[in-house]
Amino acid sequence: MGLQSYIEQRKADKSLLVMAHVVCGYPSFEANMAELEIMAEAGVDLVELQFPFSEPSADGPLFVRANEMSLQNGTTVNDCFEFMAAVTARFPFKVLMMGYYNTVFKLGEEQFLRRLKAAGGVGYILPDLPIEEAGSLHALSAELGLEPIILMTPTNSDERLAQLAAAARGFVYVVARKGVTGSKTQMGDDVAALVARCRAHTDLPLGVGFGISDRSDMEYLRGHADMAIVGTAALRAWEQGGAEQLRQFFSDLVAA
Amino acid sequence: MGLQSYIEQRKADKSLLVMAHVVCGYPSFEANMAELEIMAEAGVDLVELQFPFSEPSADGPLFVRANEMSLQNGTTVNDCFEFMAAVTARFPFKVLMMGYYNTVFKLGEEQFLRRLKAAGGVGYILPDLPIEEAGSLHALSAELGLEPIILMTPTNSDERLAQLAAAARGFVYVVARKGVTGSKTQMGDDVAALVARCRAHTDLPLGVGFGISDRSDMEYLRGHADMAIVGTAALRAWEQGGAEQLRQFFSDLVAA
Amino acid sequence: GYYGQYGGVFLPEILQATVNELLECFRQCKSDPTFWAEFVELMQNYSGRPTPITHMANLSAHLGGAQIYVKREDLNHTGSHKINNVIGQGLLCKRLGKSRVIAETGAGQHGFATATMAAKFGLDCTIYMGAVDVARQRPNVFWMENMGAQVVAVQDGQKTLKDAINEAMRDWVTNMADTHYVLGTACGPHPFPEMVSWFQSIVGQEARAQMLEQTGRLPDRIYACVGGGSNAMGIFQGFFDDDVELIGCEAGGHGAGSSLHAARLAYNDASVGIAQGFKTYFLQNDQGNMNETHSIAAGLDYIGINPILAYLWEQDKVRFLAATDDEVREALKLTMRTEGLIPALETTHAFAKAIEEAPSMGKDEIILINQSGRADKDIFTVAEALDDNKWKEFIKTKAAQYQQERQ
Amino acid sequence: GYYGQYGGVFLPEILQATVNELLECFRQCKSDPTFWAEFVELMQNYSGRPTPITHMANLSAHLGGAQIYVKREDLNHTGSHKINNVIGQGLLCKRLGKSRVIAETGAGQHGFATATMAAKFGLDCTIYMGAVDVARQRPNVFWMENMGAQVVAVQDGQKTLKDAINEAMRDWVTNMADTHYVLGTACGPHPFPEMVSWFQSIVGQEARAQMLEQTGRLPDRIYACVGGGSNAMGIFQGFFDDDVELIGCEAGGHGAGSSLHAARLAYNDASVGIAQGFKTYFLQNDQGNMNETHSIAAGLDYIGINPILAYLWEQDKVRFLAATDDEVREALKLTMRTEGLIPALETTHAFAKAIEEAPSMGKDEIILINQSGRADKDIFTVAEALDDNKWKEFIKTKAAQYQQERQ
Repeated sequence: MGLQSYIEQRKADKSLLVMAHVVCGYPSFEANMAELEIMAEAGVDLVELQFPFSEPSADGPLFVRANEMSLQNGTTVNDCFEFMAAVTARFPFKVLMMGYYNTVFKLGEEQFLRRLKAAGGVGYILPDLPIEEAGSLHALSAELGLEPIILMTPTNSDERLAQLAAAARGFVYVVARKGVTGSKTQMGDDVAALVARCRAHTDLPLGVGFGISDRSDMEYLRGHADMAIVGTAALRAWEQGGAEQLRQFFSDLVAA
Repeated sequence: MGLQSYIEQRKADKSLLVMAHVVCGYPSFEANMAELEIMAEAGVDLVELQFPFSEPSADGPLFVRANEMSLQNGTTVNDCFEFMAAVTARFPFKVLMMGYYNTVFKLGEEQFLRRLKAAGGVGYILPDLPIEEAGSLHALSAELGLEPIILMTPTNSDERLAQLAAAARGFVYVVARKGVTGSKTQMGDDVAALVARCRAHTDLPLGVGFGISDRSDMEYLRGHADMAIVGTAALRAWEQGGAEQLRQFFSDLVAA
Repeated sequence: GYYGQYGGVFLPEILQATVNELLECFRQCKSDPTFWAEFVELMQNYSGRPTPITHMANLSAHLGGAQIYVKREDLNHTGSHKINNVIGQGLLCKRLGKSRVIAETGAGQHGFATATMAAKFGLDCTIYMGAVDVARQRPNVFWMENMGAQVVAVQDGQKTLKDAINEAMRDWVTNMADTHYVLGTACGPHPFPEMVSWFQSIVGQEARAQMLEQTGRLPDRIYACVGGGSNAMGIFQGFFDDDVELIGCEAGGHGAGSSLHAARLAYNDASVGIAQGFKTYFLQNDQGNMNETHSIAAGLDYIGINPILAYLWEQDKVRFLAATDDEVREALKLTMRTEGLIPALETTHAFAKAIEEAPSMGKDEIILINQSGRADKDIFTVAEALDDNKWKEFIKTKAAQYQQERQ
Repeated sequence: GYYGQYGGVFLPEILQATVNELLECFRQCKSDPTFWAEFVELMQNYSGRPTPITHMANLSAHLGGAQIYVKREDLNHTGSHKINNVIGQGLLCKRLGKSRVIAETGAGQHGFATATMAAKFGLDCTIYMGAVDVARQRPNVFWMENMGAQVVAVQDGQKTLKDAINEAMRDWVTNMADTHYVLGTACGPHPFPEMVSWFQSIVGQEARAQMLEQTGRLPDRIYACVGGGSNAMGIFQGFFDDDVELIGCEAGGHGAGSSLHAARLAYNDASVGIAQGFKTYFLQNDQGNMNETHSIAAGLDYIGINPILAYLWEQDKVRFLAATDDEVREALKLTMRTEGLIPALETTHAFAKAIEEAPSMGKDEIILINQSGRADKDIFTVAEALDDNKWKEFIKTKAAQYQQERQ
């Protein structure tokens, strides 16, 4: 079953899905597994596993530090794939690889996709790979049944949104505002208008990310988007209060 | 009696006269007086009293420091003239003012000469006043019967020596070598040749200065020059061993 | 935006419109002769261009080989070739209608130049600089702040140049509406490598005409140091159609095999990758993560290289050498003593390789070195490189004096 | 050698032949057009002349009065106009057949320039510098030593500039046979005031032509700082026959009546005297001994003034003003922020007075300032003048680092 169908199926029971995020190897793979347990308990629908990279230029400070610490711990690409295999074997949610294109390029596109597939991943998010540069990777992905997640942003023209829509698979990652991950976004007419513009160009489910941090954000998105994408806020909860606070965070977030 | 006659008279009894040097107010006027006592005892024929100046650029390190300390002690031009009056009243040797032209200029040439004469001085040595700049001062001096002491040096051409000779009065100060006061001069053919060149241009007595420091220098000069000019070596003796060493210094120096 | 397989644009989608707008503006400027004329006039009146070419008669005689000439980018306002690019991008920023500039800086030369340009053009200015560099390059920070720039100390990663670039990118993806990113070297996403090279081409244009005028011929070899590659591209471009050997001089640090260097092409440690918005040779590990680099010259201490230079190297059109820290120290001392020039430590890499090769060349042959900058305002760097004890004593005395003032 | 009652030669007889030889050589050089041509060519190829004129559009708009232009002597090699004189005297030294040069220096700019010239001309070089200045100007000492000069710390007197001049004179009276004294400013015995002014006249020649070319007319007023007077004489000479008001800007230090200043003509504290080989206005007491002087800018902190300027002032042909230390601090900050220029503290005295007077002039009037030097290599001086705490913390950290290295 493809990602799009999976999302549509889950949407039958829930008004707003949740995609969560984990930086592989930070603070440790054991901790990652504990976090994912909590996410699974909370009914998270999709998880991005970020492969750490030395130059995470699209990330905000919390993730930058997480990437850095993970690499200092010695995390390798191989470790990340092995962890992904363990995760997909254990949990019901679907898993995406998230990271930077050099990780893919260095391994080789085909090798990367084969390993992703073997580890049970369903697709990937590469924020520094524009569609112009993604031709061969997307083609290979289609052959292997893996889905490139495309980002639509507030600065895109309609013409550009149409191009992005044509390349998008699974769902569209709607970037709620300018900037990097992790800062608070004021949910309001701007976000609604952006979602509406994206909707006009694609029938794929729309996930909204960047700055989703609490229940009120979720309530705002309900009805506008199909999925809320939660990253930094969850990591912050874990860093501040460990398993207990992360559990509380998700329980608050998904409470209907 | 003019300076030239005075020197010639003294030369009747001595093969080589001595001119000594004191920096007024260094280390104090009392000390100066004690030094002069010793010089008088030793039979010194002529004394330069240096009026301290802030920029003694023709002097070597020992005199530079002496000028500086004297000014720090608050020595004024007036103090120097008063001291000169006391000295000329007390001692048999003749006294010259030595210093830099700005002291003269600032007081006014005529005023300077009148005060010099009133203090019993017979002339002056101004090493930074070339004959080209000395016209009015020399003219006034002639009127007042004061004598400008002219320096002849190893770098002067014969033509220049002739010009210098024309301006010279009293005696000629022969600078034994290049440089500033205070370094040792190697007495030898160079000095003899220079004295001979000067002699060819003037009938005035010749005093040789710059680096005269011991009895062997005196012996060398005897027969070549009329007078030895002793400055730094005497001050060094005083600084090193006070009255006793200064007395010893002059006694060694003038021992026939 | 590709040169062979190198170059491209690898940026977050949010910047797509901004980069397109920049690209379009750059194309317009490039095809508008009044733009270049305005640029040249400003460089003349503000920065003292054309910079001269100086014959190193003493150094040449000392080495006994080729005649060495030096293109004097050190005489520019702010002390290096960086001003060429910065003034160019300032004019472009005006055309873009943006009121704020941001820039990354390593050694501080580019930040210094950008802060200067921002003051001159009346633009708001934020400079990103690794915290390690802020701590060791306080003099440049001092000047930048005094020219009204805000200097942000970046605490991520190695806390040096590449981290400053990442942080500048993060600012740009947030503030692109009113902000132009004045990238400092000929790296990063298209059109930066080409655009920075274009502004720097004024160096090569002048140099070619000056060599013909002064020596009646073209040089046999041209040496330029290569960090990102902007000064090398600047001078090389004047001679692409000529029979002139072009030599890029990288930072050899502690030497080949030491891992403490920043030589991407002269040594065998780099491989092709994608980072900081473009594809080129990077000093990276087998996981695609960037290595720590080292050079005596902060301005050469960079992981990547201009994609056009990578392509020219691949085609054997530019030869690459590396000068070690020790070779640089000796070359600097020799140049100061024989010619009264104080090349920046970056530049001195080019001097070091020219000094090495000149003796084996004929006396009728000609070498041209691009002196990309001067070191006289980087005294801490140079005094430390030369391990000058009197300098260290002076600093201790100053520190004691400042301590006492406070009490 | 007189200008009105000012000038002359007041030197020990031992130097008479040397000064005559110098005077003769200077006359020959002055009447030999190939000499000036060689000088100009060397200044072009080595030092980057002609230096440009930059319009201060922002500063002018900010002040709301006259249009301000700046002659950019700061862009010269070694960072100030000092190089003009030094290269000129280097050529003259070659003609004299001498193999060694000596010079005095206060702030270190002239010593730095002389050491540079000596390296370039292959001459032995000794620089005399007051011990106080050596201690506070270590950066310049570092560069001089690295260019092969011997720097002698003078322990006499105030241990500053005038004492360095005395000590240089003492060297000269000893070694005149093979040694030329490269006097740094347009002071001292004839022909130095005229000779230094002649070499510096290249500034005014260029500036006049450039103003006509850039603005179509001559400036209404020209401001130049005056220590000894060389940069002021340099630019003023281009405009003696024109209807242009010339303004010399002296070091006002703590202000009129404070005695902590170095204003010879703008305040009433100086009188005519003879020292350091010439007759001019000196800051001296009633005994004819020189006063201690003070300025935020070491290069203006001098007791005397160029005799030609004294004569021009007497004839009302040059107006004299003084800028206080505080005015200089504010002018420096304003200039850095509005124009991206970092004038030397000396130069900033001219900026301060131009900034003061520009608002009351018409928008169609033109001011020209001679920017005699740049401050970017004198960071200690500027950071201390601006009392920058981050700088002081940086120095303390550096000192601790150096201390640790030794252990």
